[in-house]
Amino acid sequence: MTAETTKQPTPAAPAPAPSDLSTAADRPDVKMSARDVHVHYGDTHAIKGVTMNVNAREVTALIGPSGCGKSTFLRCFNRMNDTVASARVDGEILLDTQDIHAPEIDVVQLRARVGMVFQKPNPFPKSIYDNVAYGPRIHGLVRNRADLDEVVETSLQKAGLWDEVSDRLEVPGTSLSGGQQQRLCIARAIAVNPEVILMDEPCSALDPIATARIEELIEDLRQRYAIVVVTHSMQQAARISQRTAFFHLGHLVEYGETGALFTSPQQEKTKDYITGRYG
Amino acid sequence: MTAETTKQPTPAAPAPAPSDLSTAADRPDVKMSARDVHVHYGDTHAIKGVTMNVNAREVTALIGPSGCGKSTFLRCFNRMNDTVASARVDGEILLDTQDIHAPEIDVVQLRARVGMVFQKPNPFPKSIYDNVAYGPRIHGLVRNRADLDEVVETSLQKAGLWDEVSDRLEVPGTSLSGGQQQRLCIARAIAVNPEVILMDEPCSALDPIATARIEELIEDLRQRYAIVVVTHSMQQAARISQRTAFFHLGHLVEYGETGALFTSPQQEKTKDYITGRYG
Amino acid sequence: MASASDRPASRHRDGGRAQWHSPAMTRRIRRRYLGDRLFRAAGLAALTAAGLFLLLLVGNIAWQARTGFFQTELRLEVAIPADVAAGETPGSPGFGAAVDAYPWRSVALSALRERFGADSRGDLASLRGLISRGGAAVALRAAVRDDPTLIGRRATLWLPASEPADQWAKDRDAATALSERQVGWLESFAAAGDLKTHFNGRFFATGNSRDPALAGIGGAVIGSFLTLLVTLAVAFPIGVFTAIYLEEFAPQNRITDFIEVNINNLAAVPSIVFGLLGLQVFLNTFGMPRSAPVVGGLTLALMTLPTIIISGRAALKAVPNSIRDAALGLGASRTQVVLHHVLPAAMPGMLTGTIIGMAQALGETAPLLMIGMVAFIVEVPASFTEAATVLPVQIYMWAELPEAAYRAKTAAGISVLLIFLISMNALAVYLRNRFETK
Amino acid sequence: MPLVVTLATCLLAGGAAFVLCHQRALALEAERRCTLHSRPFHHGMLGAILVIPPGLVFMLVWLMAGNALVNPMVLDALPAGAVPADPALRDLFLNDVHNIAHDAVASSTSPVKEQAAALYAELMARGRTIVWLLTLTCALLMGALAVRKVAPGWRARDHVERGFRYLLIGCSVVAIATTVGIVLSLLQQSLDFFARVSPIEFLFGLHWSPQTALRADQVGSSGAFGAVPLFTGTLLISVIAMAVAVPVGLMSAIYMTQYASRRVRQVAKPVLEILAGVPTVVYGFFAILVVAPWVREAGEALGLTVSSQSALAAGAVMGIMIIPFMSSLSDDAITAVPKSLSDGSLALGATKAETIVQVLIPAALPGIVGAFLLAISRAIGETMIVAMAAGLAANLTANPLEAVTTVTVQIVSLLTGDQEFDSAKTLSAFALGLVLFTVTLALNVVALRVVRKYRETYE
Amino acid sequence: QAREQIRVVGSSTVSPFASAVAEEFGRTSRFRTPIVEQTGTGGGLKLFCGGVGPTYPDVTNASRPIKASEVALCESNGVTDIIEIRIGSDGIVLANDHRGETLTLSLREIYLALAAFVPVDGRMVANPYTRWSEIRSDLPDTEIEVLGPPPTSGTRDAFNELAMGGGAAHVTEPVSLDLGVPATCRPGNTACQEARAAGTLQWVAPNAADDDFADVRAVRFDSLAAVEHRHPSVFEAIAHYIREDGRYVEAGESDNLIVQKLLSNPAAYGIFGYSFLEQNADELQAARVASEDATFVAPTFENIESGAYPISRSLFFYVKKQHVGSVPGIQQYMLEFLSDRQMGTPENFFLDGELPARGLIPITGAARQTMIERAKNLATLERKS
Ligand SMILES: Nc1ncnc2c1ncn2[C@@H]1O[C@H](COP(=O)(O)OP(=O)(O)OP(=O)(O)O)[C@@H](O)[C@H]1O
Ligand SMILES: Nc1ncnc2c1ncn2[C@@H]1O[C@H](COP(=O)(O)OP(=O)(O)OP(=O)(O)O)[C@@H](O)[C@H]1O
Ligand SMILES: [Mg+2]
Ligand SMILES: [Mg+2]
Ligand SMILES: O=P([O-])([O-])[O-]
Repeated sequence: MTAETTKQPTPAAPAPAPSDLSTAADRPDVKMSARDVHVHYGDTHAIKGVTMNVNAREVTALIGPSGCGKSTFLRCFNRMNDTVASARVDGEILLDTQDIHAPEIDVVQLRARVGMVFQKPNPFPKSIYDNVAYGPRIHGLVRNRADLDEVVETSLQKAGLWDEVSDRLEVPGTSLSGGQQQRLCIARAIAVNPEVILMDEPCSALDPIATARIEELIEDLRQRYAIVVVTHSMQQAARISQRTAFFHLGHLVEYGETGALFTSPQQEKTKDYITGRYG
Repeated sequence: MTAETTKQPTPAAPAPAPSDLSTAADRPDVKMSARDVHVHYGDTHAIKGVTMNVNAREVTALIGPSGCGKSTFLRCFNRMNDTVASARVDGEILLDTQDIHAPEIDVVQLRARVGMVFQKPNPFPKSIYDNVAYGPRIHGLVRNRADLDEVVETSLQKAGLWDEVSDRLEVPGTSLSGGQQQRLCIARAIAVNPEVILMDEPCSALDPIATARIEELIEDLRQRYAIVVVTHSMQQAARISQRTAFFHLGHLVEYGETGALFTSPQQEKTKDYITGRYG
Repeated sequence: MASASDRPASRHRDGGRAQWHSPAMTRRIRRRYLGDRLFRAAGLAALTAAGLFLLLLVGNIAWQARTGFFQTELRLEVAIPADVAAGETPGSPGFGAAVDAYPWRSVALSALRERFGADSRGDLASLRGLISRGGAAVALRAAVRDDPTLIGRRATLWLPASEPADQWAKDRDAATALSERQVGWLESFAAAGDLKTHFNGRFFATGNSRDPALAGIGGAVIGSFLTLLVTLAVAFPIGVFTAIYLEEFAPQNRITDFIEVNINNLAAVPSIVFGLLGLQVFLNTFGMPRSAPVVGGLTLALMTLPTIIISGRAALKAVPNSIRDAALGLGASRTQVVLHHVLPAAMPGMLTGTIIGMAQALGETAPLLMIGMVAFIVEVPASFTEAATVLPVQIYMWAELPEAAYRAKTAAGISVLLIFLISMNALAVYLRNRFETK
Repeated sequence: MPLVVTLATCLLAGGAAFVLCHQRALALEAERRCTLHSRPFHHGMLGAILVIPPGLVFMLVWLMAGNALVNPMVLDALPAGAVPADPALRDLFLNDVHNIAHDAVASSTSPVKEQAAALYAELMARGRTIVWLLTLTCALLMGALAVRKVAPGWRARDHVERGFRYLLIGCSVVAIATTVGIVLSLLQQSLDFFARVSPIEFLFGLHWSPQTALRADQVGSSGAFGAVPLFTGTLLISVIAMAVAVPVGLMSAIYMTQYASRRVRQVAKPVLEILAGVPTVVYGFFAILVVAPWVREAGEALGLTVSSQSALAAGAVMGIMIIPFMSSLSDDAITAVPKSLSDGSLALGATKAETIVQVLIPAALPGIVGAFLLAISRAIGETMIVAMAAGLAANLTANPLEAVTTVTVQIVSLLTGDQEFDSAKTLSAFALGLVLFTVTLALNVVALRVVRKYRETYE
Repeated sequence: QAREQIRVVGSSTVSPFASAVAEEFGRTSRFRTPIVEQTGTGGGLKLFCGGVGPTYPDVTNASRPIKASEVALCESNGVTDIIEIRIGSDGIVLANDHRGETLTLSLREIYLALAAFVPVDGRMVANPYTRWSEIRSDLPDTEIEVLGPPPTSGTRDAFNELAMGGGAAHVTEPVSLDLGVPATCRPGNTACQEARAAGTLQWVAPNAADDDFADVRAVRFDSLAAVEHRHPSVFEAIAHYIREDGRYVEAGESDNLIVQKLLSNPAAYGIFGYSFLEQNADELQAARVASEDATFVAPTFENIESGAYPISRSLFFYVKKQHVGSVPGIQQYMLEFLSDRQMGTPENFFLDGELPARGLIPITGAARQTMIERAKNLATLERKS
């Protein structure tokens, strides 16, 4: 099945534009790249031969109707699909120039390098401080308490939360508001100093004001990290991303510059979706 | 609080256009009408003084951001809010010319006259036949098995499901696909021969193809019933409805002809929402 | 973390990446994985320990029980005296009574004495130690009742062996209670083919007895059955109805809150307290008969009720609200919604809970001790008000008897009880799996 | 007229009422071509509901009071002097009369008794006939009423549903009645007890020796009712049990939820369930036969003196009993932690063990604490294991190798055997029961609070 | 609820005999099998004397004769006609697992080992002995641990009277009774409680009525036997008061339970009836006991029958005559109990009788005839003075 799909891209998913097919090694600003990735959940073929790059210092948005495989594809980048017993991932995914499925790659380290933020804010039931310090502690990134304090402070600053919580680092992370919790989760991901940040509908559980704050934050973070965002809101994708990938039924239908994709989609499917013909 | 809101419409919810305030009794094609309806869930004020009509042989769409009260308002029309212990409904709702909260109205009979279809298809764990036959049976609408067979068949036909299931009426309703299940639920509602059909996001759990089928069906059904549809998709509202009501934070912000509302919204809020500024 | 001078935090802030492949980091990773494996091993060890406990428990009991289901018999030529039921015509009630009343034990002893020609008092005592005198009497009585022509003739009959002889036949080294002479006699029986150990069917048919050869669990099984019948008849409808009321009808207020807390607490009240309740209410206040299955059943019903209610509520909760909404939306009344849709959907779950509750009741001992179900009862009970005992109590009573034979009987009784319980639990698990997946 | 006939009559009448009302409703519907407020079925049900319960009440009353009604009539009818004057002897006389009347073995027969038995049988028969007539009359009246009531506007459904709801409420009351019964029966006897022995002495006394003299001229033991040794004994055994059950149960739960493959779970879950289903009397047998000798031998091999009924043996076996309870509750607590939390930790690069120890367990802690409390309350209330494997001597000791006794053991030993209902000795069992009930109640209330709060955080 | 079965309660010593008889009775007669519950002699008599009627037991077993106080209790509840049947005798043995050491004890030593208060240096003090060897140097050097029956038991009463009382009577050293403070007092024994509260060094038996002690305080007696002579109730309060410091363990009514517990602990000794020794002869051994003359006698069938073994007592059961003729089969049950096939033929009772095989030392000869006559004539107990 996998082989077949690789050889003959189905009509619904025409090959992406040639520029996007060039590998990560060729171009310096490519941070991660997926080549002919297939994901199966048991008998469900959730991702069907997707090939695309993620550029450094850019926000890449994944859009598409519900169940099209956005989250599944996102979770390939930090091998979170390993935690699902029934999931099987085929194809190659490169971080810089290294295949993340290579045996010498340790998944624990990979996940430290490719951070993740989830749809529902999920702070640990610990203090704000411990939430942020959790990653550096388990990875042994700091020598002493002072260093740790510093890491926690910078991470919270980068996540734009420092001013709001600096005086109550010891309260439980769960006592913050939804938007604050989500920023805490971002700070937590930043604290281990990742190279890529994956975000799966980071705003869908938040109110409009909190959403706006996170969107601003994403814009800030883009300066340092490669960011991949799944969103169900086309408006949001248009607002925050430089590149957008449109998925449909597990296929990557279209991938390109965000502006171009929304104004002049190449594919009929994309167009129908953008104009609200379905979904 | 109720009194206050009634007297002074808050700025966010300016009074709807005068034409819509005329009562059901005045105009022959008004099927149901709500007058100054407030709904409280305990301390939450979910619907704040809404007045609007539902016309016969028309599809009325309720749109608005999540949590604005669309479902709550819809459920006022068949008193489904009675089943929520904490809910309190004030104001007047007329079916034809009769207040549905009047003591002589039996809620059981009201719900037979005002049918409902839910977001998630919810067939009973019984055979397809029994699903459709349930309503006629409990209301004693048929004398004998032959009559019942007929009712089931016509209802399934009207719901556009007959051709697909006529040869397997005894299989459980839950074994159908999502779209078929939803049509089964519609058939079930039709079987008791209602005058009004309420639908709460009837397509949101369905795939695009099933959605299209249901949308067609709604267009068909409009010939006989007054239909109220809640939807989160503006595109859908535009496609299927004759009139659209836009809700925001429990207020009815704007109500009017669908075409007009989408092309030239009267309210700033409506415009922002339609253009994807929030929600 | 290559060198000490290199401050990781500053590196961190500078935007420099951690050196994931430094030796220190590699070591650290290796240590972390080791910790992971150790933790996992500890979990596996705990689970294995639990499994081993079960194996040990069941294995040990099965081992103990292996002899409990068997009984040794000796073949003897018995001279049936002519004066049995003199003057009665066979088949008349008088004949039966006379046969019943005849001192068969001495007849059996005479037969032994004849075979080995022992005469001294000590010898006779030793001889008598070979057969179960009560068992022999029962066997002789039955033989003569079946075939009255035996009277006055000699008959060759299999008679149950005594408890030490039985032990000897089952395990020749373990039996220490026999004298050398007795062992010699037994060996001669065995050599002559007059000794056999066979499956003891009686064990499942009779009640308690002072004679291990006659003691059975039949009475206790029937007692348990009668008791559980009462429990089921009371607890199931009340439990189901209560669950329905609380889950589907009760308004959310103080009173229902109180009932709910109450039921949760009742589920954790020690069973012996229910025994105290039964003693005080059913026996002392209502004056119901002591040791009766009806009292035991009622007491256990009160104890099982919370289990059924709680599982019933869980089953009702598991019925999706969308079904209720659908029915309500069609104009069904609340009662109709519950009876037509919710209850049928919840029934498997409720049955599961009920079976588990019944299994609990079947294994319960302590409350029944309080209401006098620990008496020496020979007859198999025939009604709900007759004195009876139940399986676990019978096991408890046997467990405290000193004779070795009763130890095997205890284990055999436990095996029977466990088979009942495991099948009940298996049924519950099956029901749950069957309907949970839907 | 046997009661069975009356019952059948009653049920038949109910059925008939159902059919009649049902038919009438159908006819009405057909004739007026209108829909009734209620379905014919409801009209029928209402008929049945009106007819059947009164008959059942008559029969119940007869069952409970019939004998009491007939016996005096029998006695009055007999010639003066034939019946013993003493009420107790009269009971015995009646016992025989009943035996004769029921054709059971009677100890002795006499003409008077025969006569009384005949009279008794006749009166009982007459009484049953009267009950039958009453049931029938009532059924006819109510049935007629029900049929007459059938009309388009008659809200039969409302009435039927109200009846159903009363039935449900009645059933719920049983649960409360049980608690009230427990509290009242324990309280009444305990107050009696505390009138003889001061609660202070009972709760704080260090000496337990309840076997008092039965007669004035007997020398029993001193009758000391200081229950502290029982409390400490109970506590000691419970602590040992928890020391076995908590680590094994918790780690099993963690392994099953986090590491085990589906297949392992499929085997392990039923195994634990079987362990949970083994009756405690079996554990008791296991304890006295296997574990206690082991503990003793092991201790002696180490040069320790170990009592044959050591707290260690009883506690360890009780611990085994509690393992499945602990593990299934911990399992619930752990699975209630949303997957997003462990995902969050794993996504940061934590290993599984780190995630479990640092995120999962802290998050599930309230649930685990609740499980712990419930398990302790179970250990405290457990009876059979300790009744068989623990001692009877009330030693005040913390040494697990010595024999201690527990509250439940004492209740059993005080209430089996001698049954006199007015001595402090017997009453003390109820006082102990009250303590047991109170303590487990408190533990449960706290545990359920904790667990519920915990569930709310993740719902 | 009509009762068709005989209900038997009472002594655990007699219970095995009674249940064996009941079983055989049910099997061979047209009557239903009686139900036998063990409640101890005292407990049984208490239930038995509760009243007349179907709710009260018909028969109670006893391992000692009924006491005057119990007769009075019965009478006050309307149980006026009681038939006493003596069925034989039984020795009370002090036994342990055969892996442990055998004891040879005099009654005096039994008293010293088990009493709550013993005379030491002329004063009554709380029992100081913790090891057998402290009582007599050639006794085993193990802790005293004795499992015995509670006061509801007839075995306990008989043991108190024969062994404890008999032993105390042989204590020859002079003692005065005014020393010692009891640890606890029976509820209601005010003198005891006051003395304890005041901390005064008085000897107040926790179980005795106050008046008994009014004239013995501060008096010096030559021996405990002298106390017995002059103040029998005071003597009983001293001699029958068994220690409560944990060395004597009240192990419940079930003698089988005691046997079980002995088997798992060779250092412990148990007190129970001879039949239990007989039934477990392969695993238990009994202490040899001397009354006073230092000839230690083993509890064997012959020694108990002949009375050579000092701690033997008679076994009885009591029948409520008022129930005879109302509850079916009582008289037949009595006769079955005394029949040849249960008790054995007079020539060779041991061989033919079922009960002797179970360890009963049966009543024989004329005495048995008397009992059978009693059962036939339903002759009731003469009022004891
Ligand atoms: N753990 C799983 N096991 C089996 N199938 C899964 C699993 N997770 C996802 N799927 C299936 O894989 C497909 C893609 O799911 P995915 O969650 O990636 O979609 P999505 O685009 O993120 O949708 P959404 O917008 O709803 O989050 C779906 O058909 C889904 O049912
Ligand atoms: N049963 C209830 N109890 C308490 N509050 C409720 C309940 N149902 C709804 N609400 C509240 O009432 C408000 C309106 O809810 P409603 O479900 O009507 O919104 P909606 O517009 O249908 O949203 P959505 O698009 O998410 O379905 C919300 O604030 C919601 O939290
Ligand atoms: Mg997703
Ligand atoms: Mg909604
Ligand atoms: O009174 P007992 O015979 O049981 O000691």
